[in-house]
Amino acid sequence: MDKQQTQEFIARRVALELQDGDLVNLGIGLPTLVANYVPEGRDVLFQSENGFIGVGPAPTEEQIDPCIANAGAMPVTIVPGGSFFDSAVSFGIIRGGHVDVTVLGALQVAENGDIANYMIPGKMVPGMGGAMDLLNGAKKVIVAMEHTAKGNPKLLKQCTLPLTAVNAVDLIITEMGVIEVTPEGFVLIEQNPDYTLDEIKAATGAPLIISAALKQMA
Amino acid sequence: MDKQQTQEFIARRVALELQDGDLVNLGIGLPTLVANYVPEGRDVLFQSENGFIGVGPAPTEEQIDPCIANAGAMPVTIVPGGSFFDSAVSFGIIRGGHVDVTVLGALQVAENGDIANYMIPGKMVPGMGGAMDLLNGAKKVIVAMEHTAKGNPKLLKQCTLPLTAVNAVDLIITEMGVIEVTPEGFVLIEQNPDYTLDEIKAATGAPLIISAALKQMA
Amino acid sequence: MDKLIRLEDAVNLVSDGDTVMIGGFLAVGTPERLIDALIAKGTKDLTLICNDTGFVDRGVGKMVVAKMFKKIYASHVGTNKETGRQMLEGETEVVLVPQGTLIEQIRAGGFGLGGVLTKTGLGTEVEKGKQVVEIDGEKFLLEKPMRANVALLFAEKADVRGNLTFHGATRNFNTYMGAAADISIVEAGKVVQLGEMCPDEVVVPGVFVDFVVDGSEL
Amino acid sequence: MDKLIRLEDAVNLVSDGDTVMIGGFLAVGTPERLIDALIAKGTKDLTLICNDTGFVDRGVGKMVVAKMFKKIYASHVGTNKETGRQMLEGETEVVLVPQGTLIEQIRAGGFGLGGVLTKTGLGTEVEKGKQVVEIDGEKFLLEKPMRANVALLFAEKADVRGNLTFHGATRNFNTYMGAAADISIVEAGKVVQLGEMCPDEVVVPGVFVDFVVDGSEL
Repeated sequence: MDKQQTQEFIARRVALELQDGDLVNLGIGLPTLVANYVPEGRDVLFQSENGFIGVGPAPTEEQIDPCIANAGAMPVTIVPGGSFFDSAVSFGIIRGGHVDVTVLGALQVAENGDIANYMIPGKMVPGMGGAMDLLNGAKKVIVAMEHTAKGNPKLLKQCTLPLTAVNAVDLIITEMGVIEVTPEGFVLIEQNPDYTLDEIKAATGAPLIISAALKQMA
Repeated sequence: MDKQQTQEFIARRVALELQDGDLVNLGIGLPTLVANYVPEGRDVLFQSENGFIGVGPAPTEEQIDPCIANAGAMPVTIVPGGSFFDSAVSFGIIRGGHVDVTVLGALQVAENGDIANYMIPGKMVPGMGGAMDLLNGAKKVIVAMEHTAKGNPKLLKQCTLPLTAVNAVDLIITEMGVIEVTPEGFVLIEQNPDYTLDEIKAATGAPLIISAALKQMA
Repeated sequence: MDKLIRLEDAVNLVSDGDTVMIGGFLAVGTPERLIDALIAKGTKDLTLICNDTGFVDRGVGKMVVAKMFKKIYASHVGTNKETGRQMLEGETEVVLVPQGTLIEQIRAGGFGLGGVLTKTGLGTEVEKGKQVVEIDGEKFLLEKPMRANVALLFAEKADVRGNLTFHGATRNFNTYMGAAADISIVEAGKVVQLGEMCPDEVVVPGVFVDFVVDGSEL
Repeated sequence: MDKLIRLEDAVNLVSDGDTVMIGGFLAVGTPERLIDALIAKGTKDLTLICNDTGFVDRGVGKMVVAKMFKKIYASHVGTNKETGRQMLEGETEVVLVPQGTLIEQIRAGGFGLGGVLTKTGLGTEVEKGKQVVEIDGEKFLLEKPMRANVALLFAEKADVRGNLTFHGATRNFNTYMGAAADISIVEAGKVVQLGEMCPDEVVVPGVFVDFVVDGSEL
C-alpha cells in the first residue's frame, strides 16, 4: 500500500466504529477521510469545532460559501438538519460529553492512554487547537494513524513529547491492526493479515497483548 | 401625598438619575414606575432579566403577545432595536457590569450599603430572583422605597434581616430625600421640603450626615 | 434520527424520584402540555430545578399544587402561595438560588465545567456551607454544576432533528437545560421537516434534544 | 444611540500597547477591513487574543507579518509560518491556550465570572503555574478570565444599535469578545436601520457592541 492507500485503509476501518445516531468530530488530515466511508444507512452527524453540526461533502465550484468551512479552513457544505453556533456552544458540546466519538491523529500514544499530538518542542509548535478539549470531553477517543513514523514506534510505554491529554485514548487504529487501550496496556484485537504478529510487536514500543478473540482486520 | 402619589414622586426623582445611553434594570413594584418618567429625549434602554433589552410600554389589548412579558409576568412590548436572549446572556449582561443602573426596592438598607430585600424568615420567603446578581453586577445601585415601613426606619446602622448583598447600594431615594451611601455613612444630599431635617433624621435608624451642598429635592 | 414522540410516551420517560429541570419564567416558555400530562400520570417525589414555581394554575405551579415535588431549587417562589405553604409547613424542601447563578450552574452541568465562580451571594445565606475561592485577591463563591434526569422544555419551533427556535422571552432556561439532562423532551409549538429550518436560525442545536412533542397536534 | 462609525475613526480607538481580541477562525468571520486599516495605521506592541493567527495573507495573520504583536494568546498558530518563526526566534511571545478554554475565559471576562473550571489541560504543560481546584474529589484546572482594551469583530449584519446576526461558521469567537472588551468595534457586512432587525433574530445584543463600521460601504 502507498501512503494514500494506507490512509484510506485506516479511515475505512475507523468508519466501522461509528454507530447509528453518533455525533462525531474528525481531526485534520487522515481522520477527515473517515467521513467518506460511513457505512450505508448509518445516521452519523459530524461536528466541526469552529461552529457547526452537519458537515457535508465538499462543495461544487458554485456551492462554495466562504462562510462555510471546516476547522481546517477547507470549504464544506452543511447537511439538512445541521446548525451553526459559536465556539462557546461548540466546546460546550465537546467538553460536556455530547460528542460520541472523536477521531484524531497522534505523534505518540502511551499504553495508559496518554497522547501527544500537538507539538515537538523547538521544531513544530502548531498548538493544540481543540484537541485537548476533545480528548477530555468526547465519550470515545479513537486515534487513527500510521503505526510508526519513519520506522520508529508511536505506540510507547510512555510518551516523550509534551502530552495533549492523560489517560484519554480508547482505541488505536493503524494499518497493522486495531489496538484497545486497557488497564492492562495495549491489546491487539484485530490484525491486518498483511503483517505477522511479530512484525506488529516489533513496530510497537510497548508490550502488546494479543487478544484471545483476535480477529482479522476488516 | 397618598401611597400612589408618594410612589410616583419617588419614581420621578429616580428617573432623573438615568443618563443618556444607559441600560437600566427596574425591579418589580415601585421601581417599575420609573420607566414612565424618563426625561424627554434621553435615550435609555430597559433590560428585563427574563430575557430582553428594550422593554416598551404596556401593550394595547390587540398588541398583547403572551411570549412578551416582563420579569414580573406583566405583558409588555419591545421597542425597535430591542433583542431577546436567554437567561445565561441576561445574567452575563448583569453580572458582567453591562447594566448601568439598577433600581430596586428594599426592606432594609445599612449605612455601609448592605441591603436586605428578599425574605423575612418564617413569614415571607419569595426568593431573591435576580436581585443578588443585580446588586453585585450593576454599575450603580439605586434603592427606591418609602423611607419607613409602618413608621419603622428602613435605613439602619445594620440590617437585621438576611442580606441580599453586602456593600452594594450607592443611592437611596425616598419621599423624604435623596441619600448617598458613602464610606462615612448616609449623606442626605437632597431634602423634600415637605419634611424638616429633624423629621428625616427621626425616620432614619442610623446617623444622617447633612451634605454641605444640600439641595431641595427635584 | 427522527426525534418525534407522542405525549403519552414522553411522560413515561419521567420516573418517580427523578430530578427534573423545567423551562420557563413565570409560565412564559413553559411546556404546559407536558406538565398537564405528567400531572394526569401522577408522578411523585420529584426534585425540581426551575427558575420559579409559576402560579397555582399556570406553569410548573400546577405540579406544586399536585404535590409532586419533595425538593425544589428555584430563584423565586413568591408568585405561588402553595409553594410558600409547603415550604413553611415543612412538606417540601425549597432551596433558593440566585437566578444568574442557577442558569450558570445548569450550563456548567451541561457543558462539562467543574463549577461556577461568582460574587453573587457572597456575605449572604447563599454562601453558607460553600467553598470560597480566592483569585488574584478577590473572593468568589464556588457554585457546583447542576444536572437532571429529565429536562422538560418549550420551544416555538423544532425540526425533526430537535433543532430549536424561540419567540419573545421564552428562551430563558430552555436553552441550556437540555444539555444538562440525561433525557431532554421539548414541547414545540410547531414542528418542521428536515431541511425546513435554516441552520443560521437555530438557537439550540438538536444535539441537546432527545425527543420532540408536536404541540400543534395537542 | 446610533453606533455607526467611520473606518478611520474606528482604528484610532486602538492604541499602541493595547490588548486586542479579534474574532474569526482561520480567517472565517474575521474583520478584514479593520485589520487592513490597522496595518495601514501601523499600531504596535499589541497583545493579541484570537483563536489562531490565520494565514500570512489572510485574517489576523497579516498583522503578524506586519509585526504588530509583542504577545499572542491563541489555540493554534500552525497555519501561519511567520508566527512560528517569530515564536522560535523569540521575537514574539506565544501562549498556546486550548480552544475551549480560551472561549470560556473570554466569556468569563465579559460575564463577570471569577474563572473557568475545566479538566482540559490537566496533566499537560497547560497546567503549569495554575491553581488546581478539587470539587467533590475531582480535579479541575482554574483558568482566569480574559479581558481586552478593544475587540475587533465581524458580523454578517448589524443594526444601528449594534445588534448582530451571523451567517455560517462566522460566529466562533465573535459572540463573546464584545462583552469582554472595554471598547468593541464590529465590521458588519451590512447595516440595517432601527427596527429592521427582528428581536428574535438577534444573536449578539447591542449592549456588547460600542461601534459599528458599515462594511458594505468599503
